[in-house]
Amino acid sequence: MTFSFPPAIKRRFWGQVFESPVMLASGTAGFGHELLDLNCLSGVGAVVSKAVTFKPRAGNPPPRLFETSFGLLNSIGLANPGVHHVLQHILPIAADLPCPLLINVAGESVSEFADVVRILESSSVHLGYEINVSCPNVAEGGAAFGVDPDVVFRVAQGVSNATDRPFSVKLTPNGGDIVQSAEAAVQGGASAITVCNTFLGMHIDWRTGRSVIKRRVAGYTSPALLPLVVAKVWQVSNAISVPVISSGGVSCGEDVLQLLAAGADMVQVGTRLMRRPFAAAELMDEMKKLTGE
Amino acid sequence: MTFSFPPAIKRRFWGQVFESPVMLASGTAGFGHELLDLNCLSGVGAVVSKAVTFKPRAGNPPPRLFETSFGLLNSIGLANPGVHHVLQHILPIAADLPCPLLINVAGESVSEFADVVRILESSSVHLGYEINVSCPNVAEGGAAFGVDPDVVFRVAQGVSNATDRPFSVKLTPNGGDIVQSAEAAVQGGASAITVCNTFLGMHIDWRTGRSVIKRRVAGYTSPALLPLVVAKVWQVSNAISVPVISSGGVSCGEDVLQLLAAGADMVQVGTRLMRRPFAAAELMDEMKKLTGE
Amino acid sequence: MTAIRDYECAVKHSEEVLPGVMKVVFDCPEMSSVALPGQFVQIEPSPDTFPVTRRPITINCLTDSGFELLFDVIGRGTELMARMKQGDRVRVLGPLGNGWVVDPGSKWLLIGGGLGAAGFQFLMDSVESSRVLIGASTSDRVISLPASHVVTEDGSEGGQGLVTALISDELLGGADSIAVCGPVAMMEAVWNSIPEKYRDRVQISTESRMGCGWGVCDGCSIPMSGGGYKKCCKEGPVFSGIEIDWEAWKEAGL
Amino acid sequence: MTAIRDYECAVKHSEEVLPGVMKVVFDCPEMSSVALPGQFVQIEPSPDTFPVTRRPITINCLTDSGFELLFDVIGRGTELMARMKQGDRVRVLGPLGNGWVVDPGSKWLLIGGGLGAAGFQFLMDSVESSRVLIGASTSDRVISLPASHVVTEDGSEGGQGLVTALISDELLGGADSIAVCGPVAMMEAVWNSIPEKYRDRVQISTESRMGCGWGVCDGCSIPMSGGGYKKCCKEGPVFSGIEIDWEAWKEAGL
Ligand SMILES: Cc1cc2nc3c(=O)[nH]c(=O)nc-3n(C[C@H](O)[C@H](O)[C@H](O)COP(=O)(O)OP(=O)(O)OC[C@H]3O[C@@H](n4cnc5c(N)ncnc54)[C@H](O)[C@@H]3O)c2cc1C
Ligand SMILES: Cc1cc2nc3c(=O)[nH]c(=O)nc-3n(C[C@H](O)[C@H](O)[C@H](O)COP(=O)(O)OP(=O)(O)OC[C@H]3O[C@@H](n4cnc5c(N)ncnc54)[C@H](O)[C@@H]3O)c2cc1C
Ligand SMILES: Cc1cc2nc3c(=O)[nH]c(=O)nc-3n(C[C@H](O)[C@H](O)[C@H](O)COP(=O)(O)O)c2cc1C
Ligand SMILES: Cc1cc2nc3c(=O)[nH]c(=O)nc-3n(C[C@H](O)[C@H](O)[C@H](O)COP(=O)(O)O)c2cc1C
Ligand code: FES
Ligand code: FES
Repeated sequence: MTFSFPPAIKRRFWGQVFESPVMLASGTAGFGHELLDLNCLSGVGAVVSKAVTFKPRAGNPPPRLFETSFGLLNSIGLANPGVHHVLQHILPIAADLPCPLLINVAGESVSEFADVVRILESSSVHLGYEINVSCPNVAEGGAAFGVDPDVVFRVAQGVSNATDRPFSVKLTPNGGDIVQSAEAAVQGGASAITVCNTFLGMHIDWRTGRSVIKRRVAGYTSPALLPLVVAKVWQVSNAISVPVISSGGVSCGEDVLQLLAAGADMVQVGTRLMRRPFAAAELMDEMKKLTGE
Repeated sequence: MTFSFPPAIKRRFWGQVFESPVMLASGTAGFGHELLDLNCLSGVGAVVSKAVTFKPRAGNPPPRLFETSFGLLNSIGLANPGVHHVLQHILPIAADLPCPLLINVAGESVSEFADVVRILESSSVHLGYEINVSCPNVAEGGAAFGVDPDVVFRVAQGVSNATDRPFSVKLTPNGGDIVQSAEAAVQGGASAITVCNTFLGMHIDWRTGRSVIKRRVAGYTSPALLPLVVAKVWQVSNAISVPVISSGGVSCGEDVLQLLAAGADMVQVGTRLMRRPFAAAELMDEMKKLTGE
Repeated sequence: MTAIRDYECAVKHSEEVLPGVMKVVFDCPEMSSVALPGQFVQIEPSPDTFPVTRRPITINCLTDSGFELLFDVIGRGTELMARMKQGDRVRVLGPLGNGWVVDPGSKWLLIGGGLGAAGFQFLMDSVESSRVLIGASTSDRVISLPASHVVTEDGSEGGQGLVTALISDELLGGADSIAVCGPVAMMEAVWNSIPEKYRDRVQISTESRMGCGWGVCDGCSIPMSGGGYKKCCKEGPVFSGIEIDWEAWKEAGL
Repeated sequence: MTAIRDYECAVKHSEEVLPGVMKVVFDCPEMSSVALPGQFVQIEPSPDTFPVTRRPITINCLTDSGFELLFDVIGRGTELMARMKQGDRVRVLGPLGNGWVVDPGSKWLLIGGGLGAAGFQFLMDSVESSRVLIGASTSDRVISLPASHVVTEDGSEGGQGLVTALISDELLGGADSIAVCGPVAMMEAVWNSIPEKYRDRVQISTESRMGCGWGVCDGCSIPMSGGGYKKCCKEGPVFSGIEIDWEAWKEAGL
C-alpha cells in the first residue's frame, strides 16, 4: 500500500475496503458473536477468532491469568473445542457477524496447521486465516515454530497449498529474528504478517520463589509494550511486500494511528477489550477526533 | 549460590559480601562519583560505569531521549571520552567511591573489548567489568554481537585472557536465544551474566510518519518490562552456574525481591534513578520493610 | 441475545460497613430489572489505564433503582473501588454469569464464609424460605443477615468455631437447595462435611481471577470432576458441588 | 562537592498567571541560599510511577524562604504539575546547571521569547543594571517584567512584530552581557540578527529533553560548533552563542 501521513483510517486490505483498521485480537474476542450479543461490534474492522487446533484442547491448569502492576500475564494454552466442533457448531453462529472473520489456527506439528485449514475450507463464513506459529503457552513449542524461519516457511507453504483464501502468519517476539521469519512466511505464500504474539513474561512470588502461573512462563501484554511493537512493525513492514497486521500494546486511538504510521495495514486490539468490550468504537472515535477524518 | 525464600538482602557475589543487592545500571549513574556529590550512594551495592570504548565517542545526534506514555526511549550511542581519558581523569576521582565499581566496556569489534580491558588493567580502582555486547544504539551492530553465541564466546574469551578480574557479559533481549548466548559467555570465561540490556523500541509521530529519534529505533526501558526480565533471569539462571545480574524494570523494593527470587544474584536499577537519584536507599528500605530483615 | 450491557452508572452511596469492607450502591434501573441472584458485575476500578482488567463482584442485593455491592478491600483494584464516592460515574458490565438455580417455592440453606455471604441477601429476597449459616474469623467479618446463625473463629460473635460445626443432618435434610459461598478452603470443608445423600442439592459459587467476565478469554477456568474446565464467568460462577474437581481447584490457588 | 540536593518541598502558592501558564512557589530555604540566576530544578510531577522522568524548570526568582517557577502547561508532566496546590509536598532536585555568567557590575541586555523570559527576574535581581526586550505571540504570553520593551506578533501588547525588531546597535553596544532565552527558532533569529562584533557577549539559555538533570545520563546533548556535544543540564543550560552549532541544534527539534 502507499503511505500517507497522517494515515488514513479507512483501509484497503486483502482486496477489501475496511471502514476501520481495528481488528479484535485472537483469544480476546471469542468468535465475535459474543460481542454481537453485547452490542460491541461497532467500529470493528474484523474479528480474529480464538485459536483453533485439530483436536479439542482443555487448556492450561488455572490460574490462567495474573495481573501485574502494569500488564497482564495469560496462560490459556489454546483452550478450544477442536476444529470439527468449531466448524459444526460455532461458525454457523458466527455467520451473523457484520464484519469479516479470520480464523486463528494453531498446531502442534508443521502439518497440523494445513490439516486444520483444510477442514475449515468447507465453511464460507470466514474471510481468511491467521496462522499462529507463536503461542508462548503450549508445551509443544509453539514459540519454537515461530523462531525458526525454515519451519515458518514450511508451515506457510502447507497452508498456502490448503487454501485459496488469504492468510496471515502471526510471529513471535520471543527470540530469533522476526524479519527473517516474516520473509520466510512470505516466501511460503503468506498474504500478510501479524506482528506479533505475546511476549514471554513471568511473575514470581518472592515469598515462596514460585511462579504464580503453573507453567511458569506466560504470555505478557501491556500498553507499555507499544514501543516494542512499533519497532517490530516498522522493521517488518520495511522488509516485506505483503501487508502487516500489528498486534500488541494498543490502549488508545493515538496508538492505532502510530502503528499505522509505522507501517501496519490493520491494527489489532486485545487486552484493552478486557476493560472495554467496546474498545473498537472508542478507538475509532479517538482517531477521528485526532485526524479530523 | 543457594536459594532461600524470601531471598536474603545481604548477598555474596564474586567472593565479596554486599550489604545491598542493588547495583546502579550502566549509563544511568555516570562513574558513581556524581552520586557521591549528591549524597545518593547510600544503599548502593555497586556502581556500573557508563560504557567505555577505545576511542572517544561523541554519541548520537539529539534528541537522545523521548518519554512515551509508559516508559523511556534512549539513543545515547555510547557517548564517552574513550578509555584513555577514563583511565587518567575519571578513575582517580571514582577511587573515592564507598562501594565497588564495575566498568562497562563496549566495542565495535570482537577484539576491541579486550583492548579496552587491557588498558584499564593498570587501574586498581575497579572491581571488575561488565562487557556490553548488547547496546542497541550503535550502528556498528552492538546488538548483533549479543545475538550470535559464537561471537559472544569469542568476546568473552578475549576479555578473559586480558584480565584476572571478574567480568559479567551483558546480553541483549533483542532476538536470538539469550540462554545460548549466556552459555557461550560462560564458556568463554564470564564470571557473571547481566540480563539484560534495553529492548528495541520506537516512537513514531503519526502526523509525519517520522521516528522521534534520529536513528529511528532506540533502547526502551519501562517498569512494565519487569515480567519480561523476570522470565529471562529465570531462564538464564536455571541454565548456567555463574551468577546472574538482572537489569531492567525495577521501580520498587518488591521488584528487587522478585528478581532475586527469580534467580538474580544482584539487581540493577537504571531508569528509576532519573526520578529518584536515591533510589537504592529507597529500594533497601522497602525491601527491609517487606522481609523484616 | 444476552441481557449483558456495559453501563455507566452513578454511585449513589458508598460506605465502609465493616473494617476494610465497602458497601457501594449504584444507580442502574436496567441492571436491577434483569439481574438474578448469584450473578455478578465487572467493575472498572478507575478510568486510568491500569489496572488493565476489571474486578468481579457479586450483586449483594437489588435496590429501588439499582444494585448494591459488598466487597473486601484487599488489593489494588478494590482499593481504587473503595475511593468511589457519591456521584462518581463508573463502568459496570453485567449482569454476568448464571446465578443460583432457583426452583420456585424451594426451601434453601445458605452457608457463607466471611464475605462469601455477600450476595445472600439477593438470594434470600428471591426464595420462599431460607436458613442462613455464617462463619467468619471474627465479628468484624460478619455480614449481618436476618435470621442467621453465626459462628466466629475467635468467638467474638455468635458461637465459637467453624461454620461446619453448625451443619446438621436436620438442616441439610430440611433444604431443597443448599448454597455455599466463601473462601475455597471453607467451601471444601463444608463440601466434605455434607453427607453423600445431600450432595446433589449443593450449589457452589466459585471464584477465579477474571479477564473479560463475559466468556471470551477463557481465563477463568474451574476444573470439572469429569475432566476439563468450565468458565467461571459464563458457565458459572455457580456450579453443582458434584461437578467441581475440588483437588484441582484447590491446587489452583487464587 | 556540589550544592545539588533532592528536597521535599512544600508548595506555598500556586496560581494560573496567564492562560495555561502556572506560577508555583516552593518553600525551600536551602535552595534559595545557593541557587544562581539561570539555574533550574528537576520537578517530580507526581508521586506515581509515570512519567518516569522529572521535568526541568528554570528558577524564575527567589522568594524569602524558597523560589518561584513559571511554566507553560503543554503536556503530561506540566499538566500534573499544574495540579499542585498549597501544602503539597513535591520532590525538587537542584539547583542544577551553570547559570548565567555574571560579572560583578556588568550591564545586561535580556532578550526573551514568550515563556523564555521565565528566569529573567532572578537575573535582573542579581545584576547592576539591565534592559529587557520581550517578544511574544500575543499578550497572553507576555511575562510582565519591570522596564521591559514588549512586542507581540498580533500587536495585542506593546508594538506589533518580532523581538528582533527591537534589537538595535545602541542596545547591543550598551551591554556588557546579552542573555537570550526562548524557543529555539526565536533564539536563532536573535542570534542571526546580532552583528559579529557583539556576539562574544551573547549567552544563550538552551533547552533539551532531560533524563537525570545532573549530568549522568548524557541524554541532554547540545551540539557544539567545535564538534561534539555538551550536556545541557550540567555544562549548560547557558552557553555562549558562539559555542553552539545552531544548524545541528535546530535539526534536533525538541
Ligand atoms: C464471580 C466473582 C464474584 C466475586 N464477588 C465478590 C464479592 O461480592 N465481594 C468481594 O469482596 N469479593 C468478591 N470477589 C472477589 C474479588 O473479585 C477480588 O477480591 C478482587 O478482584 C480483588 O481485586 P484487587 O485488585 O483488590 O486484588 P489483587 O491485588 O488483584 O489481589 C489481591 C488478592 O486477591 C486475590 N484475588 C485476585 N483476584 C481474585 C478473584 N477474581 N477472585 C478471588 N480472589 C482474587 C489474589 O489472589 C490476591 O491474593 C468475587 C470474585 C468473583 C470471581
Ligand atoms: C533547563 C530547562 C529549563 C526550562 N525551564 C522552563 C521554564 O522555566 N518554564 C517552562 O515553561 N518551561 C521550561 N522548560 C521546558 C519544560 O521543561 C518543558 O515544557 C516540559 O518538560 C514539558 O513537559 P510535559 O510533560 O508537560 O510535556 P511533554 O508531553 O513531555 O511534551 C510536550 C511538548 O514539549 C516539548 N518538550 C518536552 N520536554 C522538553 C524539554 N525538556 N524542553 C523543552 N521542550 C520540551 C516536547 O517536544 C513536546 O512538544 C525548561 C526546559 C529545560 C531543559
Ligand atoms: C487472554 C488472551 C488470550 C490469547 N489467546 C490467543 C490465541 O488463542 N491465539 C493467538 O494467536 N493469540 C492469542 N493472544 C494474543 C493476542 O491475540 C494478541 O496478539 C496480544 O494480546 C497482543 O495484543 P494486546 O496488547 O492488544 O493484548 C491472547 C492474548 C490474551 C491476553
Ligand atoms: C539513558 C540510558 C543510558 C544507558 N546507557 C547504557 C550503557 O552505556 N551501557 C549499557 O550497558 N547499558 C546502558 N543502558 C541500559 C541500562 O544499563 C539498563 O540495562 C537498562 O536501563 C534497564 O534497566 P532499567 O529498566 O532499570 O532502566 C542505558 C540505559 C539508559 C536509560
Ligand atoms: S473471564 Fe474471560 S472467559 Fe471468563
Ligand atoms: S539530563 Fe542526564 S546528562 Fe543531562
